[in-house]
Amino acid sequence: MKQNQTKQIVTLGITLSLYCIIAALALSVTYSVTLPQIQLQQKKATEESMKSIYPDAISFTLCTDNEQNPIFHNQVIDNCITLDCIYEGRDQTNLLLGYLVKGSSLGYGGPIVFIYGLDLDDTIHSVSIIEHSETPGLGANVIKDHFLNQFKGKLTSDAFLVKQDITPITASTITSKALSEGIKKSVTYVRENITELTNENEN
Amino acid sequence: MSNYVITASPHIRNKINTAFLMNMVSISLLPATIGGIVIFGWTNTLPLIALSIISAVVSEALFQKLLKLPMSYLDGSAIVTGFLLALCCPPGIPLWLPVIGSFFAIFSKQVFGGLGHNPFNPALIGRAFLVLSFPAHMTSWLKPFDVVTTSTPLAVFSEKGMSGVLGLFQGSVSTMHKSMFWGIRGGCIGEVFILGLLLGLALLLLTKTIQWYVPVTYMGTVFLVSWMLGMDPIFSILSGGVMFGAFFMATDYVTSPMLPQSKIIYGFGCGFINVMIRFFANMPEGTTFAILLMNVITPMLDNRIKKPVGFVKEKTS
Amino acid sequence: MKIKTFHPGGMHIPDHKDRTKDKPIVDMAPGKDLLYPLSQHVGIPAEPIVEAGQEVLIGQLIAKAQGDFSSNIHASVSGIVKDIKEYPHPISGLGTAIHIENDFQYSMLPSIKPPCFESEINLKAFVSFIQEAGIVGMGGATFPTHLKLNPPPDSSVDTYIINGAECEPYLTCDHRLMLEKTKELFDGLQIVQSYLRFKKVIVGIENNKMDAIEHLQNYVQENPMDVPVEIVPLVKKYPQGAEKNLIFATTNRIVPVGKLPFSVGCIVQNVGTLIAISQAIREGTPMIYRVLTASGDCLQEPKNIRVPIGTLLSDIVTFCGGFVKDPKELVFGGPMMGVNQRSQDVPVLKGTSGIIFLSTLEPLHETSCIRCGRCIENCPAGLMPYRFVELAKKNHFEDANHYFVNSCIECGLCTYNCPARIPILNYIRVTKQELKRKRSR
Amino acid sequence: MKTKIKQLLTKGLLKENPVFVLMLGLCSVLAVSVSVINALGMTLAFTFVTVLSEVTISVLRKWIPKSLRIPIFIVIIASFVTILQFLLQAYFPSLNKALGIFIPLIVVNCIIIGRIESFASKKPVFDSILDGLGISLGYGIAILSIAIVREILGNGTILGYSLFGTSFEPALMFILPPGAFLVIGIEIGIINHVSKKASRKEASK
Repeated sequence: MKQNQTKQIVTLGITLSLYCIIAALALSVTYSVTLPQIQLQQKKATEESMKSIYPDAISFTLCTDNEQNPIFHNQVIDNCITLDCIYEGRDQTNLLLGYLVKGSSLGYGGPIVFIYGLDLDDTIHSVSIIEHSETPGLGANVIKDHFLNQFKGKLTSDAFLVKQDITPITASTITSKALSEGIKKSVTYVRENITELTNENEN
Repeated sequence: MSNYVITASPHIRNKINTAFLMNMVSISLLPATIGGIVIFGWTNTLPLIALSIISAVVSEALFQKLLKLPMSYLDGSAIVTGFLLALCCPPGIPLWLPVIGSFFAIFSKQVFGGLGHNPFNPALIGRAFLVLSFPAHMTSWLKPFDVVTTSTPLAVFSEKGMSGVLGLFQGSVSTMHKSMFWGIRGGCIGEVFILGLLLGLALLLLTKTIQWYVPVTYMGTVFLVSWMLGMDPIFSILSGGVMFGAFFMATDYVTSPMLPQSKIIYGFGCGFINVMIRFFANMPEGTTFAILLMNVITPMLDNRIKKPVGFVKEKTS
Repeated sequence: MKIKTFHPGGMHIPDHKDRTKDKPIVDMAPGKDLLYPLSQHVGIPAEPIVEAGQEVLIGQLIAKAQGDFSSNIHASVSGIVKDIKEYPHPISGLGTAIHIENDFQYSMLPSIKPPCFESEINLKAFVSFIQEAGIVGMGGATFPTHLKLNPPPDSSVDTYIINGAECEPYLTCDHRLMLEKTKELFDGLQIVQSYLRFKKVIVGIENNKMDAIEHLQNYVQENPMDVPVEIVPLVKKYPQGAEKNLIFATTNRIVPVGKLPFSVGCIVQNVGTLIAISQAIREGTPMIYRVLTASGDCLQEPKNIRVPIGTLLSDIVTFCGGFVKDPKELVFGGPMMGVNQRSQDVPVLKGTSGIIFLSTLEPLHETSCIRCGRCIENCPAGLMPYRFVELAKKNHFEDANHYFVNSCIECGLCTYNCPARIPILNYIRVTKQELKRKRSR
Repeated sequence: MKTKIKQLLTKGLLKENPVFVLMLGLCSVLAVSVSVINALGMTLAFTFVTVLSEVTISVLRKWIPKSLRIPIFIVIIASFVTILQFLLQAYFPSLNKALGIFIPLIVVNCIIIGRIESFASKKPVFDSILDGLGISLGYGIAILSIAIVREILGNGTILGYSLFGTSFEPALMFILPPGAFLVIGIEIGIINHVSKKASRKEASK
């Protein structure tokens, strides 16, 4: 009797393992097939938004420090604001057009991942939203041009305060605040710590 | 010999009927309404109120016809719904808003079976619908005696705190209290003229249309809780629609409890949630949702057994 | 002085007592036909002991009580028994009644004389005499009086409450009795007191009868009794005269649910009953007359009348000068708790305190409950009347027990006040009947 | 045979509609029905997973021990969902973004496991394909009918094209969660009303 039971358990275990192994195999095959494509898509998405900021640029390189690690990577500035990385945008003549700052800020429905261009003369070039999960119809209007265009040409020393120099999205103060604060704080942080970077570039 | 009509006792009835009670609420709203009309100008308010009432009555008749219910659209309840909805809208909003709001309010009532069966206060449902659907319109306020938009003291409070509010009133607390009492501030049509609201409450209490429990516990809780949270308690009972809600919305018969003890719990709950929304949520005003939330648990509050006079607890052996 | 009343609930109803409150009681002669239904009281109907064609005299026993919980019926005129068959009954609709044709001689039964008790005080003999005389409560509930005056041995009754509240609108007969028959009233009290030895006597009167309160207070001062008699003015608030409410208002004692007033040491009796006791003991007349108020907005001359029991309503209408308006409703008793009559061919019973002719019909159109809470606010029994409507509509009669449906005293205030015009009391009655039917099965 | 096919394909429309009648998988329906395009994408994803899982399990049904059936069902469904997610990420990134968290949630969508448990694990392959298609059709129609109402009323557009011009102000509530509940409630009410009327008519015949 007991032996029988043990046998049954072993049989069941083997069956389940078999199913799992087959499933795992199928998954790994799909994964390996699709992985390059997925990476390509993600890169394309970032690149597209970078391109939309600096249409003249042809190369975007990740800024790294001396040990070849990306600088400011996952740098937490505030509880809800994180810097992701910084790219340099250069045109055909290898001329530095500006920096592209990628970061995220916690909005109403989750992190808003943004990227913006920082011109060499300390003005915001333009802002683009890569990812967000704001309320459709309200906070989701954060991707609309009439809101984002307000940041164009702003000096890093400007206030970036909602209802003062930034007109918020209607009935979505949190989203508007999140983005403007995210830009302000990240740009301030970058300005304070970028000296080495600019030096490096001048060299 | 002649045959007389046979009915069961009692053979006389009180003259007060549903229509009387509903009309009493409408009449009690008049002082605050007149205040609002004077403060915001009649062009910004009167057409809005009229359209809201007409649309409520028409929608009620429409639904009753459609659902083959007894036609009672003139019993005053639809008028009250439309009236209340108009009074908790900002002045000067596009006129199609109250029409849609009233329609939706009546819809929310009829879909549950009409007057007496609706779990939520129809006027508040109408307002909630408008606030959720057209937030831009429902949060743009008119300056008193002017056509310039402004923000309500509460919105200023949630943005900049008390100092910002005082800035609106030349930095003096007493000026603030005074002008808020007389309604010289941004806000909904019906909620700004505090004296009118108090007159309305007095009328409702004197005619025994409502009992004191809900308004008193509601206002008392708002006063106490905001005081404990370090907010100027007088500011917090004068601002926003708390008084309007406590006097006219939370006391709605159908959606509030019937027993005195339950009424007290209900009033406390409304006040508490209201202050919590004001303080901790991303919303300057919380009256609408505080009352709607308490509406949800009204059946639960009423689900108790009142002990009769001379009740003796049976010994459990 | 703070005027006493009961809690919770109750409310003042426009009382319309001005029509008759200053009109002295007048005697009225009966018409040709008189009807004596066998069931005029709470309890088992009496059994007829006369036959058709037999001659009867005033005061003659014509139907005998069946056991203790029943009451004798006497002829109130002299004449011939025409027949004994089903006649319209004011309360139950149809019931066996003895039909006597008046011979207009009004000859008394010669044997009627004051009772002669033995010298020692014998409660048993007194109570059985009251039973013989067929006396029942005159307030309307018609509880046999001999049962009330015979408290169970284990109860300690110390307070006697005389009910002069008369809270029903229109009715003024008790009011007039207190003013005009003060002597008989206190004589009756004296008689009862001599047998039952109360520690305290309270007369509860609503303060819309100030003249009666003052009159009785003066009388008590002038004719002191061997027991303290207190005349208590009560707030005019319906149903002040309901037994349990009156006990609470005057003594602050609460009768437990399902118990009789004995359990808190009280006996409550109507003023009319005391006067009837006095008449029975002093003159020997059994219960053959009663005082009632004929009123309402239809009668030419509203009156307080003393009529022989069994008189038909049509005779009373003629006596009051007919109608000024066509009556739509004819109410037997007060308008709050009384019973509608289909026609005027019904007789006055022992418990008929009034006949009201109303020209307006109350709306019967029921709308949906708006949960205003007025029924709860005004319920003198502290119940939640709207719940009974909800439960009855769903046929959940059993659940009504959890809400103490049997505590309802059927005062009718919930229905009176309901703004949605829901006949709440009807639903409660149906529930009670359903529960009774289920229990008996 | 033909009637059987027809019956299997159409039962999901009304009689056994997973959303309106069985009230299964409401979570994803409420969340995804903000726009018609999302609803379409979700329907396709759902169809993909349902049909493939039903077929696989129908094929394997003789080799699935009774006591292990639920874990095995879940493993199979989860595999298909993950495969689907990889494919979407690789080839339809925008749809992947729109459907977001709701793709992984298909795993625990009770419609699929319900159909597998009650149908595919007992019936032959061909029937299972038809059942999967029929149920997906019902799901799709339900979610689309909700999405159309919500997108028109809440955004003034249909498939992204503006319907009423710029002067129209959409009622945002319909895009928010309360609007989803409202629309689904009203649609269920209408369907119940209509089907009750129909059955009454049938009974009176």
